[in-house]
Amino acid sequence: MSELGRSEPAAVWREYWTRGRGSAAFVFGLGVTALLIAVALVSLVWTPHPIDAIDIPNRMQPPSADHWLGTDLYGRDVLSRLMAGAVNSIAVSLVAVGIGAGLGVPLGALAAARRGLVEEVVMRFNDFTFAFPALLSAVMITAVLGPGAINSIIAIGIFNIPVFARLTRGASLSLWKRDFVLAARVAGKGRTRITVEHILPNIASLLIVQMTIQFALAILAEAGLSYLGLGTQPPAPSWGKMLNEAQTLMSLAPHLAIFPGLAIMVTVLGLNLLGDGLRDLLDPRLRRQR
Amino acid sequence: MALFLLQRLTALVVTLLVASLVVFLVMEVLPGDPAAVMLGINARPDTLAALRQQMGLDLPAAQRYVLWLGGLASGDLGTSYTYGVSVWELVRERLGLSLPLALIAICLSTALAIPLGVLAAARRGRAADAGVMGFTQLGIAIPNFWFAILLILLFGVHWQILPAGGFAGWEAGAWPALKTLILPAVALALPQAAILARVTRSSVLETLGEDFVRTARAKGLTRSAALWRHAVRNALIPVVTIMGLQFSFLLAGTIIIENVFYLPGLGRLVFQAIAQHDLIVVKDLVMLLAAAVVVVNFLVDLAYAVIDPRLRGGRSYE
Amino acid sequence: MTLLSVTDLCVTLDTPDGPAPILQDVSFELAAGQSLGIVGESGCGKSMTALALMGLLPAQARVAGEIEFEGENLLALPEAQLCNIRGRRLAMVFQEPMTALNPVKTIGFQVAEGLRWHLGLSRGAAEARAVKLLARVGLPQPRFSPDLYPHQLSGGQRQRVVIAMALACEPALLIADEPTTALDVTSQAAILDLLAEVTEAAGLALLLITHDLAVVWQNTARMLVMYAGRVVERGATPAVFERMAHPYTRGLFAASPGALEAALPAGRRLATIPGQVPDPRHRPAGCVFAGRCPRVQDDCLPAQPAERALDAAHGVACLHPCLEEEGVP
Amino acid sequence: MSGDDVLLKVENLTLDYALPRRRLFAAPPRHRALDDVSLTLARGESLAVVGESGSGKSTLARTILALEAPTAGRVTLCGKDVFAASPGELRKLRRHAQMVFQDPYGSLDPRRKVGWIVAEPLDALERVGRAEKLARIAEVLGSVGLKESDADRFPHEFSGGQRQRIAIARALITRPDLIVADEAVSALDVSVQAQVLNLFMDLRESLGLSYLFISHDLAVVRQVADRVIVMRDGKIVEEGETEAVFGAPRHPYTRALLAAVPRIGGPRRRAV
Repeated sequence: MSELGRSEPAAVWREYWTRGRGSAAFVFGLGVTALLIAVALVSLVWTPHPIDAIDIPNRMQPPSADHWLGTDLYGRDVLSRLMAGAVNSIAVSLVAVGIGAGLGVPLGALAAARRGLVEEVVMRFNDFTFAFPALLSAVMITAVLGPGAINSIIAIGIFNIPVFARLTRGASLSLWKRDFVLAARVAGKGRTRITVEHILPNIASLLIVQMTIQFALAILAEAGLSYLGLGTQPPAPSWGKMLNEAQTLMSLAPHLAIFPGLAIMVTVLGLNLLGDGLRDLLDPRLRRQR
Repeated sequence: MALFLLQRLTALVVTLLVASLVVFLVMEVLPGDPAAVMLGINARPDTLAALRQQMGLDLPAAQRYVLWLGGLASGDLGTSYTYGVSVWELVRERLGLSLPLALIAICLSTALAIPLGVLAAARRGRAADAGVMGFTQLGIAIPNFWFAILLILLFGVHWQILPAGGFAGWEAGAWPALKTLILPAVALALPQAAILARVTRSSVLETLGEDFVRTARAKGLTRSAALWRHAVRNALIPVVTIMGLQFSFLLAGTIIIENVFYLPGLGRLVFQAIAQHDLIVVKDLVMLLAAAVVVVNFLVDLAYAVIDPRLRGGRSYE
Repeated sequence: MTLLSVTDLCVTLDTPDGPAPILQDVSFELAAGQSLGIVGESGCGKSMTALALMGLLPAQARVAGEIEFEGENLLALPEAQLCNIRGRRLAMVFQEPMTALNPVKTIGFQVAEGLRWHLGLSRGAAEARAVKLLARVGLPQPRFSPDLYPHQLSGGQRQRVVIAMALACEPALLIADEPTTALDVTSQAAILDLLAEVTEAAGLALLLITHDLAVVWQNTARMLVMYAGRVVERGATPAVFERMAHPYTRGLFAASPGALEAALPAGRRLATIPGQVPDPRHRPAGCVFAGRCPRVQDDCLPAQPAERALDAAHGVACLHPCLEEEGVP
Repeated sequence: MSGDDVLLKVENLTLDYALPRRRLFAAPPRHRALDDVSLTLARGESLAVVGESGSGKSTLARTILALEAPTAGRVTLCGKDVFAASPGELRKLRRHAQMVFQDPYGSLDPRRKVGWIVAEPLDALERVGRAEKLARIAEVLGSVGLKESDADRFPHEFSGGQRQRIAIARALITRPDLIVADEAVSALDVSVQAQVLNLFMDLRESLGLSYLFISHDLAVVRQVADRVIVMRDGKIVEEGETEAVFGAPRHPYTRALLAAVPRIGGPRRRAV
């Protein structure tokens, strides 16, 4: 019998926690993600230095006791700007993934439940949206509306829709073939009710895992867009923009190019490890073995 | 097979048409007056009127769309407002850089990823597997433009063994030109290779668990013979899918990487066109890049049929 | 002449919840050209026995004991030599013909592969032999071209391809693990006919693993009954069916609707074995069947009963075996 | 048989599936899964449909329960035409006919507790108060030999045979007249299979149920069915009282089918 034989939810969560603690990658991922969120929240009320405090005499300083990560071209504190940049990354990515999942999951579930023409239309729409990587739609949107954080949210969000639609449809289709769904139809339940009561709960863990991975990808995409100047606009701090500014000063102040990149990498690494860990943890094949 | 081809081709054409319609609507109808966008708010009325006429904005939208489509089909992409030359001319010139760059990057990432992925699967749970997986985690997490900056810092600024940016041009000879493409190609290829290696590993692992691999082992094939002769080809099916999807990321990547290295390619052209509000160029390029993605995914569909006989149709006794 | 001799074979599977003994002290012999059936319900260890013989156990399995095949202890052989024996002297037919064949290779290639691998035949020579082998198993040219892919064949036809692959290098022993379970009843009969015919004609020993008592009755000269990882009864097939000395054998027989000649009279029920097969990780100390046995007595509980001979061709691991005249419960 | 005694009547049921196109300008080929199938099932009767894979027997079961729409023909349950019924009427009809599936692992939602699973038809088809619902759950769990407390456990905590009992309990909760059992015991081991078959027989006696057994296993069918229908390629090839069909099969296919079943005590293939 499964080690999760006890049915109380609390026991199930305790079990997850015990197993999750055993995986170094999962713990690291969870830790980094928690840290990122904490830093972002703290930066809303406090940063070591005001993020926009220009201090020309002290510009391009290497890391010191006063400025832990040094100062930029205008003498602004790099650490403070990194902290504030986390807010920007999280906000853009969160909304973009929200758009992707919010539209993609219902579309995918609908395609799987209805089949036929509806499915055909949804999947064609998907194929077509895939032809526009976030950067390309961002290029289009920026060309017309001008650059800005909102545009990067829209561009990344649009590209996330087919990702979630595909995943949801694929996973739902295999569930629709299962006998317990047939049993629900014999019981007289309609397609919508079956989707809500059987399909979505059974793919929830899959979706959660995908969300963490897409969240990581969105952070990368946002950084890329703001690096190109198509995303978040100065003076608002963003990791991608900081790298852009650092590039021209590469030989003078290499530390400016190191820290924002490290911040992006560690964040994405943490989110990916968290996703992998969750996948192992929530995998029904592992959970239901008897 | 012919029917399969025809179905795919129809889907391809429909997708391209829809894509062109969306690009057209976003670029020409949404902004209201594209000419005003291009010239900015301080434009003089007569310049505006001249541009409107040059862009054909006095015609109804439907007619402009049809004209544009016809132009795309016949290779007449219009004239760039800022460069004053035909867009097709610009594209051809820049393709000479972007296409080799993309091809080198794809070859590099495939050559790196598939052997690594298979190796990791074959040595599952051992040091080689852990090493490959660690490398891929880093490769996925590293932003490609930052990786490019680091490459420049090391190879271009610190050791000064490779150029830090710019393109020598093919007329300078193959080697000098290639030399300028090495760092950009590596920067493009590495994150792709990381993803591809992971997909290869999990696909091979899944195939290794299949009954027919056990059958091959029961025939007396060694573990590695069963792996290479039976598992790898079957495992390539999802790998090819991901390679197709990656192509769109690769295009996006070239836009960034060409900017990091100041390479005069298509990506940089798009970027510059935005900065100069040259909507004609932006519209055509976005369409071309989207079409490239669609066509590559069409080719991936065809590749399936080569790998998997079940998709080829043909007689069946069932 | 003894072809295969298995002595005290134990297989333990490492699971996240600790080791699970799958096979315990399994011993049997098989002479060249003879047939042996292994029968039991799911989880009794019969498939694991087959995989242990082939050396294809999952990585989490630990093996002990001895498997002597043509004078060599397979468990002591290095992997390279095992590969030499596998497919050449020792071949196997699997349960699922739908998945046992590689979907992206032609059936001709798959049949020829063993020939090229073991016998070093050229591609042309191997494929010519493959065509003959396909015809031998009832898939003649030109209707069944070697260029067909598995998905173009029905389940029964695919199982014929698997049999042709197994026969390719003229092995000495063929292991068939539930070869007909996934097939329709008419294909099942045809495949069993084919297996009996080709093995007898080639003087090939057959180890037939099945859950179906009737299949064992039809197709094997000797048989083992396995329960919870142990052999509980063995002997010449007619002798075992005549007496059914182990209460489990008898219970299994009584519960099979196929054992009844006609429908039960109204109000009568099929005989059942109460309870379930114990979890391998929590098997009782004494007789593994004691918990479900109608004849259990106090002396069954302390230790697993040793096997004892009832006569020259019949053995049972039970302290209180059923007598022939007792009749089916 | 008078009209009141007829629980289920299937008339000239035909169902075609469209296959993928082979050529562009030809109509897509069609596969006739059911070909002019007619049968009647009396109240309290147990009827078996046997056949090999591809015979259309499972499609027949699904069509009778309105899970598939037929190309032609009629299904009348309790005197009402299933395919002419409004959604509301169909819901009422569903109470009278429930189904048990083959795979005891796949037919129960792994994320729901047994009580929820068993009560699912009740939730969808009837309005009952919480107290009555709990009472009904306890009642059906009891009648299949499970405990009332099992309602608070998850399916993965049960063995294959027990899961099949849960599936039967779910089918019983709307107090149906007809149970359609699609290969309901073929995934089970012999000893467990006998337990579940006995349960089917017990329930028929205590609740007066009618059964439509879909099965490939002739030996099982012989023990549970009053009448047998033999199907092949979507058509009925033989129909009759069970003992008559088994004792003296008329159609050559039925004879071939019966001859192919291995029998203990029958002819043997290998002597060594």
